Amino acid sequence: MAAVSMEHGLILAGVLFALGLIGVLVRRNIIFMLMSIEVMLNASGLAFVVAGSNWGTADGQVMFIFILTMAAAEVAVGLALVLQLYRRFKTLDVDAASKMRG
Amino acid sequence: MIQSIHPLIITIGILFVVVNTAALLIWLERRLLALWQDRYGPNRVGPFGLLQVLADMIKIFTKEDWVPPFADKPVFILAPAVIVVAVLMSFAVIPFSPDIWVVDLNIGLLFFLAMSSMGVYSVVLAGWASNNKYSLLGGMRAAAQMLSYEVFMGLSLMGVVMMAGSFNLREIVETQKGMWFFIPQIFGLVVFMVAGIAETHRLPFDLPEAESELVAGYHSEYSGMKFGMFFVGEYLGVTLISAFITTLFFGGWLGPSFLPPIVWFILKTFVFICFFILLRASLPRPRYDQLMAYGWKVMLPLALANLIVTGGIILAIG
Amino acid sequence: MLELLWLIPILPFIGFLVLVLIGTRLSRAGVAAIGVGSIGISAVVSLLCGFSFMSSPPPGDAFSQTLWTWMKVGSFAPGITFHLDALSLLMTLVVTVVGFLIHLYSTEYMNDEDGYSRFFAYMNLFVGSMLTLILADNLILLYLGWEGVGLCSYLLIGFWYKDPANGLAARKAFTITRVGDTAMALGLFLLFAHLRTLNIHGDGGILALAMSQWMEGSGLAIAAAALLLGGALGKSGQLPLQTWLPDAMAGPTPVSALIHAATMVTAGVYLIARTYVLFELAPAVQFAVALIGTITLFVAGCSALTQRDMKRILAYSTISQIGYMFLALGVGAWSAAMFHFMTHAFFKALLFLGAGVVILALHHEQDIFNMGGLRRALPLTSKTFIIGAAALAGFPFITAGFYSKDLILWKVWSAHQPWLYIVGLGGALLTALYSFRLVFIAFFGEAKSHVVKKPGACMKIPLTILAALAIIGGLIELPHAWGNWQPFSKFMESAFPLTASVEHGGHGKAAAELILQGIAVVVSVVGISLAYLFFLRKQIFVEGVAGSSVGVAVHRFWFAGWGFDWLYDKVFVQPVVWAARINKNDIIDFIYRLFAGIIQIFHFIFCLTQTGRVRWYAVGIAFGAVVIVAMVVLS
Amino acid sequence: MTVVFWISAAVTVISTVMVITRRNVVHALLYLIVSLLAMAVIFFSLGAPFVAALEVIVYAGAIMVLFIFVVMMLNLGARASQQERQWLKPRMMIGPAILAAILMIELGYAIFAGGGIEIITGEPVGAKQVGMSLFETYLLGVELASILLLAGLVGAYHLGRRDRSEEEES
Repeated sequence: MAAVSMEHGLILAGVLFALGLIGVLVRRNIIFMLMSIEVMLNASGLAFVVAGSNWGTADGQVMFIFILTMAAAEVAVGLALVLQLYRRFKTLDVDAASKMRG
Repeated sequence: MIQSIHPLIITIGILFVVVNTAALLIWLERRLLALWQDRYGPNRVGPFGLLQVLADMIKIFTKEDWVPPFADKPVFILAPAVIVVAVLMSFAVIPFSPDIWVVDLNIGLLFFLAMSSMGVYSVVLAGWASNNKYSLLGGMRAAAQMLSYEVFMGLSLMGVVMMAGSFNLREIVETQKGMWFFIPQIFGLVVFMVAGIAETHRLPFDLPEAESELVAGYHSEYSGMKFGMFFVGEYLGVTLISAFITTLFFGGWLGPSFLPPIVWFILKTFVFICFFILLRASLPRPRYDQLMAYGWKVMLPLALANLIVTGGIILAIG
Repeated sequence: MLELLWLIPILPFIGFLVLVLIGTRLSRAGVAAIGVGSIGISAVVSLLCGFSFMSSPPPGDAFSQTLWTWMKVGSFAPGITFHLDALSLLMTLVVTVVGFLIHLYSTEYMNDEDGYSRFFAYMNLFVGSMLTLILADNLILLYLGWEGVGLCSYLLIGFWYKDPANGLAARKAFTITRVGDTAMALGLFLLFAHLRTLNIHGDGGILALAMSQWMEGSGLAIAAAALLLGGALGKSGQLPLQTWLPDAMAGPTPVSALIHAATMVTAGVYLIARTYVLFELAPAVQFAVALIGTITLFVAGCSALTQRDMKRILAYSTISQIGYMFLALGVGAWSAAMFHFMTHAFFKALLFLGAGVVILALHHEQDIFNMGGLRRALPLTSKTFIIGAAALAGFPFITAGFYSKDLILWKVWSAHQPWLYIVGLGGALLTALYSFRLVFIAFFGEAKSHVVKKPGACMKIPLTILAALAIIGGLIELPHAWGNWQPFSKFMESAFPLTASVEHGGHGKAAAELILQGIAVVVSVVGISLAYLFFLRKQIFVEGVAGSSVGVAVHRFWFAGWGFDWLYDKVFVQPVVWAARINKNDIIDFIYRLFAGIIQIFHFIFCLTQTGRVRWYAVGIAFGAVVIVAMVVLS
Repeated sequence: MTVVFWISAAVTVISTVMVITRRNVVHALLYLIVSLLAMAVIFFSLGAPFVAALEVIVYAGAIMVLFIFVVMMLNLGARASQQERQWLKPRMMIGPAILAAILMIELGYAIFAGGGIEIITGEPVGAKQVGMSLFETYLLGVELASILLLAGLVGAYHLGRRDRSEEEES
């Protein structure tokens, strides 16, 4: 019972976040990028929940709910963008959509 | 010793009963449909054709378990397992009687919703993994249908949660001692039933597997025991929804004391199972757009209105 | 009955709101019903109020109604208060009745145009603002109405906004009247600074306070009166701010009839009459009013004689006639001015509406030299038009214009201003000349163009009614020499209680008055005869005069309205443009441009980082995060 | 509970690694779902059952289904996997991995520099407390979140709509 500490939880969150970051940077397929972003969001949510349960308050869970809400909105818009991207360029390569360069 | 084994016995017992009920339902449905459609149904094998179930099982277990070469093999195999697992997990939180349950979870209702949302994957992945356009279409329909109906399935139950003040199913049953919730929550019941039919994609909402349009939809490519798992999964789903209607709206094990609580529970559940079969016998299948429009334009507002009114009344009284 | 007073200005506003909000969804009939109906009901209410006011005059011959307090800043708390006395009643009646007739006329005139509901919305807003102006109990509310009518004037002059010229004309009108309005606003500040109130009437009003606190001819009184006069000049198109009015004819003809002839342009006259005490306290300014009126009436008369555009002739004649009103105000003949205002509203609205019929009939042809012989094609229109022109020219005995103009000239003479009287008489000759020049060229002679559209009932009824009013309108006030029948003056004088009693022509002067009348009759008849001779019989003579080198120059000078536009362009516009041009590259601009340049350089640098590759952005964010976390950890 | 935490933590990390290395979108999504479910178990073990349920219902049950739905709509087949093979070269991992490693080292330093290790008791904080906190302390946040959802809804609808010109083409 004694071995789970806040530090362990936070390190787990950090590892997941780093993995998500690697995913975003490595992947060229926009769907994979979105998934990696989800991983990152989840990791930050985990950090909040860990901290919240460390102090025995509901605040961490509330923040996680907010993150959840944001993720839902982000995914809805992001997937709509994926569809548009695929319609326009017939590919999921994010680098294809680089016309907005300065 | 007996103390530590007790939960295990209960768990195994419930599993056994539930799975066999599902198998029996195959026979029951065929008999009842035949009755309502004025024919005999299976009546040759054994008394009243009861052994038909056994015959079917033998047949289905011995069939060749074939995976199409063009399919995505791991997902193809995973898909049918998901639905059975998800539904069986949901039975864990149901209190069958005051002293028969697997786990007394204080977020029991949410657990049920979580598991039913997992059930979506079975159908969707099956449709995708079959690599067949009809299956894919069926899978997509299923995804949209179940995602939509899940929304107000959850909403319809929140009225019950408000009245009971808990997600714990045992507490919900206990609070129904004065009045079963189907009276104050009649709209919640209606919405939950409709959503339940859609979640288990039973007729009339079996659009994902509509034989006439989609050649059985997501399970076109399945055969043998994998198909059997979809089949059993469907009957398990019917049993699960009926059990939940009983628990949430009709007082669970509560009833006059001349029968033990577990019998009351089984009786009530059986009534709702028969009701589901009756629905299949009597209602035609809607068009897909009608199904979605019905969900978003009728059921969702109804569920929201029910929620608001319930909340208002609880505030006014309490 | 008088309690219904608030309905009079409110109804047009309601009509405006309805038309603005749902006007585009209504049918044309519905729009017309609301637009005309609101003014019609307003006219009925004002007639009822008028009867009630005259049959049983309220105490003090004035009635006030406070709806609510508009705002409250320190001691300054103007109310939304309406004040009805003889002066405002007359104005209200004229505005609502003439306005109603013109609205009725417009339903047919505008029928083929786009923006039907927009037109009626603006017209209703105009009438509402005008009534607010008239009925206002304090100068600030009056100023609200004043600016409201200015706005509507702008909107309606530029009604056909698709032609840039119309927009330009609207802008010109707005800008020039703004010059006057600025003066007026300063006048209001001055009055408030010294009298601590802007209420007009009552014991605490500016009239009574000015009377008791200011000496006659004191600097304050002169300044206040002069500033208010500035506003009046701008709104009424008097010299030197008259140049916008001829261009304002770019708007639809009913607009010209309503705003730029019958009602709004007389707001200046009304303002001076309303604040008459200030002008009596400043005789120099009052004389300036008379002088400006006289010069204006002569200058505008000359210009009217040379115009080719039917509506511009009428516009110049409007300026000229308002000049008569100013002349009357300048010699203290308040009721004579208002009398001429009333008759002018009738016959000038009639003339404009008649001109509208002609313009529509000839498919938007406005040049009178392309007309001719319309007498046969448009019988009723030409009859009423001739009546209107006769009233304008002061045709003796039977027309309203004769009585009102004669009254003004008689008052000028009896105020011992012979020079002003002579110029006014000359103006009367000019009036007769140009008005019948218009009639003879446009309605007599050979037909030069084909009539494509005959007026319908909605156009004929207002014409007929206005023609009748243009004849009988003068009979409510007969010259003194003809007996003691002057109900109008008596009625009006109740609105000017603080004035030194206006000198009535005594019996001893009856002979002089009769002689002057004879002169006026002769001038008018001679003018009309000359017009007949020159413009119908012996056009060669006119062409000869106009063709000579002097004639050409004078003609061009007069045609251009005495070159005021040219003058203003040279004196005001071009110096400003020149100053703006040479100041274009000044030092302050350089500093700003330096900033802009630096930012632009940064912009180009940062543009290079914008590769359009999302993952590079992500790398940037991640790198930034690493750096920031490192800073936090290591600090 | 400790054992549960460590097992599910391991599952989470492994399946997340699988997510960022799979070539097949659906397989990656399945691993992501596994990762989320394991995360829910972690939440449960940390004494946050309500959030654990939400994680499954909303994240795994709704958001991921949306992903799968889109993948199915685009119907990415073997060709997409082939392309992923081309795009996903091992040496591309080096740079991001170094960056992430630095970040991890920094975070680890920041976490452990604090000193004493605090033990999480895992006392459950139930749905009721979360709800009270949401609708009392964080009411404004709830309103903002609802506005955000509405904006997301409208935005997704607008973006997902086909252009009229495209419809004419097809």
